Amino acid sequence: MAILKPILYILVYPGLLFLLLYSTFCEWFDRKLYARMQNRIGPLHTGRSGILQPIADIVKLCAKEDIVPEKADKRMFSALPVFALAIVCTAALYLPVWHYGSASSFNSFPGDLIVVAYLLTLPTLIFFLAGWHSTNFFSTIGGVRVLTMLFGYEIPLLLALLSPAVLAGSWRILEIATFFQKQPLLLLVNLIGFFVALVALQAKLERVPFDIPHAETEIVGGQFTEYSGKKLAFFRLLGDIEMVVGSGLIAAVFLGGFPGGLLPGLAWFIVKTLFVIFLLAAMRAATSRIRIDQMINFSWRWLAPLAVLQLFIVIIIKGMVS
Amino acid sequence: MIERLVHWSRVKSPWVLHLNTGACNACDIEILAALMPRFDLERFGILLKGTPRHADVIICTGPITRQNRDRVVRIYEQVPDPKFVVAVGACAMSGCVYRGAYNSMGGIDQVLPVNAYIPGCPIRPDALIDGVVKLLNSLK
Amino acid sequence: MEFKVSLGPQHPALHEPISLRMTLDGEIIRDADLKLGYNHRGIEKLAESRTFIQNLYLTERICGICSFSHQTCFTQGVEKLMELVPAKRGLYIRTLVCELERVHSHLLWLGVAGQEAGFESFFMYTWRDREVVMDILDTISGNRVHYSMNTFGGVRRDIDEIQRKHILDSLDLLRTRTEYYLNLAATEPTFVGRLSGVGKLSKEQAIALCAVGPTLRASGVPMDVRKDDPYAVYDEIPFEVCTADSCDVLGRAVVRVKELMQSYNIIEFLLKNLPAGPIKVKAPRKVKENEVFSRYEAPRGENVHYIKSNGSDKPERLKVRAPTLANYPATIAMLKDGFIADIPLIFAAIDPCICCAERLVQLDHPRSGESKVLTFSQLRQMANQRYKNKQFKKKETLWPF
Amino acid sequence: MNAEAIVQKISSDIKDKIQEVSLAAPLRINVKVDREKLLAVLQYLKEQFGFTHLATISGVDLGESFEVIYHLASHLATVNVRILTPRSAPTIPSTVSIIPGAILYERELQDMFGLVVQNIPNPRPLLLADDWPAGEYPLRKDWHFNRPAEKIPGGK
Repeated sequence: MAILKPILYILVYPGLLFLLLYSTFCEWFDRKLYARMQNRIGPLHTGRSGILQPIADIVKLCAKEDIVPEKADKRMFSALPVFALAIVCTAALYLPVWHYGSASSFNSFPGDLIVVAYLLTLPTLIFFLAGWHSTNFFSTIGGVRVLTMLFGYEIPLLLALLSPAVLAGSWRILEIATFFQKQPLLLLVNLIGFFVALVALQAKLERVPFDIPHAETEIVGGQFTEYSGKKLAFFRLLGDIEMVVGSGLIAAVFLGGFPGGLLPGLAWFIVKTLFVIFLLAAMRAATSRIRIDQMINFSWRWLAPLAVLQLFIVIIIKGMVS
Repeated sequence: MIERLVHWSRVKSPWVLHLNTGACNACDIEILAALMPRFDLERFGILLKGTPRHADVIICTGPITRQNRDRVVRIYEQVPDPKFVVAVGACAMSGCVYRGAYNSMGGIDQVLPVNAYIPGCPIRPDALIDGVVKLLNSLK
Repeated sequence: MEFKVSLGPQHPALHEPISLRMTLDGEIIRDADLKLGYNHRGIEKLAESRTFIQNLYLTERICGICSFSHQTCFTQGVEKLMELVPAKRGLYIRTLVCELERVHSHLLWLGVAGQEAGFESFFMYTWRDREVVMDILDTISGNRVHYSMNTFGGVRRDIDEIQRKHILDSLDLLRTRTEYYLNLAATEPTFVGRLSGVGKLSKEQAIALCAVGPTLRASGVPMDVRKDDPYAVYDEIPFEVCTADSCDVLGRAVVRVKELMQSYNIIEFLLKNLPAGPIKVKAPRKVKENEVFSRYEAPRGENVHYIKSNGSDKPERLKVRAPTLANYPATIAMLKDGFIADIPLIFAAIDPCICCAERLVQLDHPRSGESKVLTFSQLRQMANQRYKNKQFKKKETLWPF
Repeated sequence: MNAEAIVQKISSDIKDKIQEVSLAAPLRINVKVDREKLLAVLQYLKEQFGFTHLATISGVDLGESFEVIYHLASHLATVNVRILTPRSAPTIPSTVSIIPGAILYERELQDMFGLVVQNIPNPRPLLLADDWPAGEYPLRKDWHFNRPAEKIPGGK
């Protein structure tokens, strides 16, 4: 029984199976919202109102021919997508998706917030490597842009995640969520941090207005230009799962986690992540792509100072509360 | 079972690469117009992709010019299997008014194997949608 | 460091096969040369084996954006060869379609210019409003792009009262939208800043290199075939030739927006003064031996057809010169010793229609050096990089309206 | 100054350089010159009347010889300056020194008619495909295109 639970955790919920299905659902939700905001309809004829569209995309890509360019580093080229996917799936295991209080869960430990943030940084590096090892000019440019952007959004994101942790006095996602569950009013303190984290997450997911690394009209497919077939499917899936994990992390830290048992916890998880994704889609629809220098400017001129300000507020309030 | 799943996915998610092989620009503009909110090709899961590596369907416009011939073949080879070629517009089908001109090779089918022909000079965006959907249905 | 730059030919940002190759000295373009031909189909040879009526539809398909320009240019030439006086109402409708085409082409250009300057929403908006013009053309002619309205001696389709009203109503919408774009652009200092001072072409250069259309008019030369050599009914219509003195990309944008406004006025005038009567007169099949040199002001500039007939029903020689070809030498002059960062905007500013010129652009350098391949949009992006440090002050870069 | 006045002035000023001048149609002036005197006439037209805009250069295959027509335009009128060049020695002088914008049209003539433009700054081919056979000029009347047999895919 003791061994069954981790296996269940890894394979079914919140591990592979759940992540795969839920992330494709999230992609559909995002695409549909985006299209509606642009006065379009979006995917319509695949399953009920196109709900199966992302699955169809991925299955199709998996069934396609897999081309490795002659000049590319073949082993790295093939291994990178798998690594990246494994990393984000691992990050998902640390989300407190169905319970808290009982601290005996195998995958929760003090400091897991840092680990999740770290694991979410790794795909960025892998994107860079993927671009670099494709030896295609577009890919290289895309890879370099990925790294440049990383310097912009990573620090503000960490700073923003820091403030609720300081308020709750713990580096453990589970404890942070429990803390805010008990004092929901304190969530309002973190509003600025929530905003900063949202924008930084958008940049991490490389979506408009931060889709600079794979801007289609500029550098064709960016770091993915040479990828096709299964590997491209892996990268697409990776993007979706990263979106789910990222929004789940934000929901857990800023929106008070997912209380209850198995089913209520799941319901809360879905509602809260979809809310975050809705905000992300709205941001995507309302803006146009900015240039890479503007992005760096913006994140250092606005995001980072705002995150620091948030931290000050949190420290002052913590002094008042305690 | 898996075969059916794969088949279904192919029908539902065609990604498109647009290739001008010497057209008069009218078809190209109309293809762009088909992506605009008014016609919205994404309803059928169709996305316009920039790189041949991501594409399933190549949309060719125009009679193939002598200079363009080798390049078209090269791009065709870059697309991973399975791939489909759609000849868009009268020129791509047969050469249209340029039939017999010394620098055009006739239709796309002289160079590439073509899966579907969409008539019109130029095609209307609605005809493009109709043609692609028909191509997908014929795969069933 | 010398390196080679290649643009296209298949690229998501471009919908035409264009490959621009040149060797650069660092950031500066040292030399550029043209090799055209990827879109060359051999229309001039083909025309010699077709009858005049068949050629009517062949010339229309020289270009998909300014199809009516080529067809009208050819029709007018052949009408002169036939010594035919076209029907008055037919000429009015012909002029109307000319101006509608100019509107749709300029709106398309505005969108593309916005895209090149990194103003994507502008692109989407103008293209959406372009659909209004496309609808008008659709109702008049039954087709969205190749209208086939012309025939020798007039036009093929009449306009009824309902269509007239529909066009006038749509015109109001287009006017307000165009004014809205003006405001949008005026309040966006980076957009104006990106355009002004780029792609300088002095008045002397423009004249010497035989530039045409908005490219020439933006250098302060008021040359417009509609005024200089009036065809159709342009001698009866009050309108102004729009010029600008800034000699740069901003000037070209200004000229085009002003021309949009003029076109709306012309369309209104035409519809309000539409004469009654037949829309065409009967034309003979054969043409006497003669020759004619026909000029037409297309949206991109002066369009030229030279037609020589030999007494049969086929032309002896048809020479077509599309405006884009005439603007290439000027473009090279604008590019030379300029920064590669400015290439996309300069190129977009002449409103290149590659298929119109039947050719592809390839600029390259004889010397081999370290080579590096960039695409059109990478250049655009480099342009963005270059301009990021420039501080645009609102007062210095006022939109000239 | 109207077109008739221009014709008058041309015929009185440079009588020795031209063969013929006439007003073919309203605003269309025809000037016929020897090919040796072409540059002098163009220079004269440019300086005297401001005909700086070269609309295009048309080549016509007349059988024995080629006719090359320089279409000059200004707001006054359009002048078609025409020269003849024999088929056996098809050379024409380059006008780039007077009208820099003529370069593309002259290269086009080289491609299409096989005319040799003397002193052209850049004689590289302009229009035809890279694999175009040398010595074939598509717009000559004796050149015929033999269309290769078309494949009919999947058909009879």
